Amino acid sequence: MKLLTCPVNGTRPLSEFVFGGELRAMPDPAAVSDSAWAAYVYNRIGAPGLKKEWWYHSPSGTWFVAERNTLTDQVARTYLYGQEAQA
Amino acid sequence: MTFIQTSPVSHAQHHAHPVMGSLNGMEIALEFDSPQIQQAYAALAGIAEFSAFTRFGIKGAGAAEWLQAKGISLPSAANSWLMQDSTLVLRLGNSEYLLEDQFIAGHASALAQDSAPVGAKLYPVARSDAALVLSGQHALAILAEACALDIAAELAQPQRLLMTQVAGISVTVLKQTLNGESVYRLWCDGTYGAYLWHELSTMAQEFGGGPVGLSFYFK
Amino acid sequence: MPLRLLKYALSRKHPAPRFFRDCTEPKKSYDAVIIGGGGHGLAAAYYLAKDHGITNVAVLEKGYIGGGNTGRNTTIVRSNYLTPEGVNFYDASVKIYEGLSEELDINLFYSTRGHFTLAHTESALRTMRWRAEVNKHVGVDSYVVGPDDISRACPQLDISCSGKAPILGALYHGPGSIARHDAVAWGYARGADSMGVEIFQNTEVTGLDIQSGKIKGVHTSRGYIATNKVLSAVAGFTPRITNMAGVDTPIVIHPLQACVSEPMKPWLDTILVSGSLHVYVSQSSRGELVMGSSLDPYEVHSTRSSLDFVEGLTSHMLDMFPFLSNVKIVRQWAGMADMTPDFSPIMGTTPVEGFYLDAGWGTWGFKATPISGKTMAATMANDKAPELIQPFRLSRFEDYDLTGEKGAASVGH
Amino acid sequence: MSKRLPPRAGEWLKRDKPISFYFEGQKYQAYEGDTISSALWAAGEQVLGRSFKYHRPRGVLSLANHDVNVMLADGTDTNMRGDVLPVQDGMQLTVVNTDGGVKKDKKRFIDAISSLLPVGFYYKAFHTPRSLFPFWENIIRKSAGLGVVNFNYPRELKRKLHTHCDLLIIGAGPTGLTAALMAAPHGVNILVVDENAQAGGSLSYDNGGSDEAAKRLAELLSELGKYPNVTIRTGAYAAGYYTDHLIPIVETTGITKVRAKAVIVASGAFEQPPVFRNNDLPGVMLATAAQRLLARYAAKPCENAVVFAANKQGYRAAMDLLDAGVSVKAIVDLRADGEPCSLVAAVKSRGVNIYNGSCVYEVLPAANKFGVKGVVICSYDEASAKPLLHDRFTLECDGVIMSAGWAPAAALLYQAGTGMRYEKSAEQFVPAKLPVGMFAAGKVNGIFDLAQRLQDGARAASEALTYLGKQVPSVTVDREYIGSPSHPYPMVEHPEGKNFVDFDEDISIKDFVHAAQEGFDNIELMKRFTTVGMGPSQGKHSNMNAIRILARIRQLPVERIGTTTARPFFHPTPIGHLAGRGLHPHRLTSLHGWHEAHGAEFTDVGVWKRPAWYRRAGLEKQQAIYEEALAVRKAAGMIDVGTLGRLEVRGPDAAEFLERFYTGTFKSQKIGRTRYALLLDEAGVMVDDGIACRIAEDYFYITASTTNAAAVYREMQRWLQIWQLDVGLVNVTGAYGGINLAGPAARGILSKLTVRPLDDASLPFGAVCDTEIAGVPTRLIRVGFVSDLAFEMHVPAGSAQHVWNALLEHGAAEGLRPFGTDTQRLLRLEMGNHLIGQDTDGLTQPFEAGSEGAIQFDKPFFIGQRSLQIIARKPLNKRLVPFTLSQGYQGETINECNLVIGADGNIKGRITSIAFSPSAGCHIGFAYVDPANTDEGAAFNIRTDSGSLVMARVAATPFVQLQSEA
Repeated sequence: MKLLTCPVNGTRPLSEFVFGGELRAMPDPAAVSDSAWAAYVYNRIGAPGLKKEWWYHSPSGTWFVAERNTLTDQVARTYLYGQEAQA
Repeated sequence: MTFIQTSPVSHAQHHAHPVMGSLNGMEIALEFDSPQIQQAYAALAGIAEFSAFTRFGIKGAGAAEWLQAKGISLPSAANSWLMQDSTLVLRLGNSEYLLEDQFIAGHASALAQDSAPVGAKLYPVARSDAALVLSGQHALAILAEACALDIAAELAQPQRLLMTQVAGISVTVLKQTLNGESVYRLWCDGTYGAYLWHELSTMAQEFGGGPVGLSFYFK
Repeated sequence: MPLRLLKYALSRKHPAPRFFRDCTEPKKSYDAVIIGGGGHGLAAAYYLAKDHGITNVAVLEKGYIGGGNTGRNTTIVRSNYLTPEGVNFYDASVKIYEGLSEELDINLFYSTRGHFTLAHTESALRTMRWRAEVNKHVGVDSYVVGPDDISRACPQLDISCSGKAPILGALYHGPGSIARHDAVAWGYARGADSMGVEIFQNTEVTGLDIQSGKIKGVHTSRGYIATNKVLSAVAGFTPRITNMAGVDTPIVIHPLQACVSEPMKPWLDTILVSGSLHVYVSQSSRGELVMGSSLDPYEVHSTRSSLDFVEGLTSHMLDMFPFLSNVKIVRQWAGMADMTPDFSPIMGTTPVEGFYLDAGWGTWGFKATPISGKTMAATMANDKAPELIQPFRLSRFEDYDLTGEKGAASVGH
Repeated sequence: MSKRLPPRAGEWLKRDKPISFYFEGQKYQAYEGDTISSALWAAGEQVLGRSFKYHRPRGVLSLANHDVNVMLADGTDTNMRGDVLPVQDGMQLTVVNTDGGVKKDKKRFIDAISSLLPVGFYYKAFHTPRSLFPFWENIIRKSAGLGVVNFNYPRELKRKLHTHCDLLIIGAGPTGLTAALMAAPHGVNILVVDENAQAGGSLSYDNGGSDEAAKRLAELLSELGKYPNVTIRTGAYAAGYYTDHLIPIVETTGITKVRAKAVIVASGAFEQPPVFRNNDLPGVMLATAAQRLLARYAAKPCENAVVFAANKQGYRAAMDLLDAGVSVKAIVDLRADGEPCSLVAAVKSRGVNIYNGSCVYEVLPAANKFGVKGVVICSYDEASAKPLLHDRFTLECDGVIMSAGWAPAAALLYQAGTGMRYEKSAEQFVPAKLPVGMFAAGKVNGIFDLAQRLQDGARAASEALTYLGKQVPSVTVDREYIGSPSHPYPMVEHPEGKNFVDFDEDISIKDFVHAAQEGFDNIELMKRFTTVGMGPSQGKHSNMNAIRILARIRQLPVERIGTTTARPFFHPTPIGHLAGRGLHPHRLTSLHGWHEAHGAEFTDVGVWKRPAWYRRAGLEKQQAIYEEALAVRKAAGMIDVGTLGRLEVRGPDAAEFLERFYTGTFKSQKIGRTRYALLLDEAGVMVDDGIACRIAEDYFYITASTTNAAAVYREMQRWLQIWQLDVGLVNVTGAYGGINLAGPAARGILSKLTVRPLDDASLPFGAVCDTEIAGVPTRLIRVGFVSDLAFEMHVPAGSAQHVWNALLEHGAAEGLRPFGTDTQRLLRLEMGNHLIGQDTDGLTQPFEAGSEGAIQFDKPFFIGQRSLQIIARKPLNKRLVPFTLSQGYQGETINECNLVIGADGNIKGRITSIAFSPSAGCHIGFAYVDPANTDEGAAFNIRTDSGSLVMARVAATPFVQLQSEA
């Protein structure tokens, strides 16, 4: 099974994690148009490439961000949300 | 009115008809068999329940400071533990702590009886863990089936603890020397206790081991 | 034994001609270009020629025909969906399938075995009833049966599932079938080729030529091809193509895995699906058990296999069939499933004029092959999607008008 | 006649352990250490199986663990592999897939009519007329498959272990063992696995007329024995490669999932059969098979052999045959220039004729095709790959030993993503670009000379050690060939065919020609059309020849054809091994034991087991549920709600957090009061609901549904990270037990157990307080889900039993009884409360469910708000309403999910909940209906299972009279 590294708990098999989907910035609901909002809700960057994703380490209840290439399934780095700089 | 608490695991133990007794107000399995057999089980592959110990949980950015103010010394690194007096102090991740008195009342009981903690970024964590002990020469083999991690290597570093999955559920694991024997301590959510006990004791029996009562360790 | 076979076999020299030409030199332009030489793309080409007389068509396949999900699925064909839109659509597909071997003159081994969707919980059973009622309304043969009926049809099945997840009932779908997936692609390829369609294998699309919102042509590994109608029918590669077109979609790619056992004497005559245990299984005409499970839990654009998949699947297979302990798994593989938020396909026109989309098939594209080919051909010919696939239009998401298949969220194969 | 030789040095047999077994009803002698195949062969039995398609007799082909034509059954198990399984005393074996036994197989006629069944024939027949296909299919299905599955085969428990090592070496041949020996001194822990019963690989059989190999093996093993950090496991095959160096090792006892830091693949190569007519007859075998028979099992392949060679291996085998006393009639060498190595002189000196530039044109079968009578030899033109019949002659023999080349055992390398290239000088695919941490050495790397393989093992070891961060000198290997190990095209055409390429599937040369003619002329299409490589041996002996043939047909170099992708598994792997223990984790409340002891019927709710209802002597399920419900309406009932999600939200921003997370308002919520909490997703779909109790200014205690609790908590954690509010979240779901006490007598019963006043003034509906019940610290909540007079007690999990018992003790007299989730569904329905997940589905939004009341639009933000604003402007297409059937309705039962049908005959909605309410005295429920038709009293039609329409009317809720009004 694939390995993933939780910034707090270390490297673990994928079975310890829950995939949280792409990390996306929410547009300002007050400012955004209906169709732009619908696009935010439903559309995804489907094409393969390096993406920021939410992952959750279940045993410790830790959410973190993984930068993963969805084509090669290689993880470039992982860090806690908002601590990208320190990573 | 006084009352007796039930252990989260007891349901899975009834069929083995253990001698029950009360510790810290919880009914707990003291003996499953004759001392000789328990001894043999413990040496091969023993599984015991420690759920009756008193625990105190707290988390939040302010937890460390608050505990230290209460005179509790804390593990310096995340996911490690230490023993203060007769109390096991677990640091779960960065800012959550679990204190567990061993056999006799200690810091956990004291804090539990205290008035509810007050302070910034300070959140008490109610606990009702199922606490198990895995012992014997085959303990590692059992963990090798139930857990994907290289337990021996991960816990080679003394005072380290792991939050991982055992038999498919979230478990906190550490290695400890108890009465001169090195054993594995496991904590899981109480509602999974019966399940985990069943699976681990089944595996233990396959190695000629079996359930061991709390009194075996109460020395 | 049929005479034609005898004739064919006894003749000294091998009489059978090529199924389709080996095209390598594309023309400068075509009336239509279809990206993707899987079942869907080839069927679309076939019906473009057959139904609409559009034969100046190129099918571009980056690998070999039928090499994508057409050749990786577990070949189940059924129509007992949850929404009237879904049921109508897939039922139309089943109807074509039933006569397709004759129409394409190739034995697709279209084998109607009956399809059980097992329910292990009350809520699952409720969903089965829901589907049954909708199916009945639309006229599709599908109804809820009890454990006894299941045992009668499949006496080897442990109804208690080793006490782990007792079966309370099932949705039975008589028309549920399996077929030789490769043959579907080959048959459509031959049919399309015979009417003039040119099929280019090992031909990759590298870009789309779009000018002022209109498709003008495609850039390929064999050069530029001018055209003003392009269909993308590439399942797991859809996001790469829609990216070239600048068309946003909700599609996310998850691998879907399957595996096959060694051949044994046929004993499993029905198709079984268990949502709770994430198992679907049937026995092929070679005697192999063909097994699949639920999607991999995260996005990957590759067809790598994983061990945990086959561990989970086999463990649940044993719950259902405890006697299989020493039956062996020979091979496992994976496909890339293009998933949508409402578990329904995306078909029809797009914001780019002349660029048509046949995607979002997730785990069930094979059973829709004939009807998606037919309706997408019509869409291309008329630049308008037929009523049957209107519910699957891309704009439904912007309109918050999703198709309700997700109501029955569970393994849907 | 026995082919067993006197004891030989290094043999695997335990001569002191004779055993006997039965094969097709006849008794045979063998020794421990024999495989089934070797035992039979040694006993003079040549027909060990029948082929899958044509039912041709088959014997020993490779003895390299992929002779799948020898499949046996022992009455319990089936598809047992004769060449792999050790023979055991008393075994009763029969051959699978025969009709009348392996000798008298009635299906052998198929071989005679095989020309009627050319490749792909089944695509061309049986489908017209459509009506007849089921008839043909039935016949085809009967002939499909190999063994018959035993439906009584026991479910075996095979333990699956995880293990970790620095260096995993796959293959304990000279290369792998040398690699291990080189790495051993560097303090890394090393695991060497080999699928054979003993270590050694070719060193254990490939003697070539000298004892050098045996000596070398003894040295290597004794040296390695000195290193405790080296483990060698035999009878253990690497089943596949998975991401991040996860490699399952399969043994009879179970699977070990090895996670390795570095991997050396030294898995060797599969010898490939040259292709000529009748190359499948019993007695025709690969050179290495003959050598294995001789060295490991002390059995002669035959008495009089003809060796058909195109490489050095044939000559080495010839030497071993001669040493064993087998007479070698001739060596037929496909190569015009013959073999360059010195063995030529050696064999000549022992009187063996060598025919260079010649081929075995065909093998002449003995009676019944049970063996070899002789061979027809003739010249062969390598350039055109044509036999030249002008000089053909016949030679009598009873065995043909063939050796023309190899295919790398590279399955794991492919699975790991290795790029392969075609090494012309070796006529073999070899690794070009290896993944990080993977290394290949030996035959799989295209290196065949023993000395060079040892070097290559050392080279791989030094590269692996370097990768592992050790300082070691680099090793170079001279890769040169005295004559290529593989022949580029060892095929001999024959007008009568039967020159087999794939022995699993009975595919011969002409089948490939035909497939190509029909357009299936790339390797993947050809594989699918001809099914080459799809049999149980997965092409181990056939894929390479298939590629060579296709290359020749298309007149392309082999590398342009490429290879098919190798998928797991390396060998067919048992379901029981893969399944292992099959764990089903589940959660139980602390009251579970009591429920069990008191007749609870359990139901799975998410990962929980909950009582659905309690059995009562003489009561049917429905009746029991009614009684439980009536108890709640007339007296009191209680249900274990310990499975409810319990989440604590604490801190200065707690209220702010909840207002963003849920749809309602919480800032204005008073301490000691509860509010309904509805959660949407970003699309506005209803996800979950519960109640929020305000315990303190900065402390909320939230309940979530049993099935969604974990997910809700996860989402709270995620949004908290994004919003960065001053809040702490604690999931206390498992920490607390929960009991809901409901009904008119509830207050009376409870007041016996607490000093806390419970009257409406001191504890009004919707109030929450912390108090003591039966001495247990309790969070007490006045809720109204199943009754407007109900108390929910949340207590430490371990204390729940005590409170439960106390309630029963003090409530029995009042008629208190426990109820389960089925009853709870009826009760909440009577109260007019809909249930997310039952009355809503994966796409339902609040306007459809009639939950607008729970939504506070005039907030700056909440999850799903923006989507709801869009949805609000769109016409509604269905709406959930409470309804009743006419009083005393006696008609056909109406089930949940029966459809609501409009006047136009279209579907307007469906029944989501329905039940007969003994308290209301009529059928009540929820249904989705036409939004234009939702006023109280409005009628709509429900279609029953049988199709008839039943009228229902929109009703007001609650369906039952409230206690407060009673």
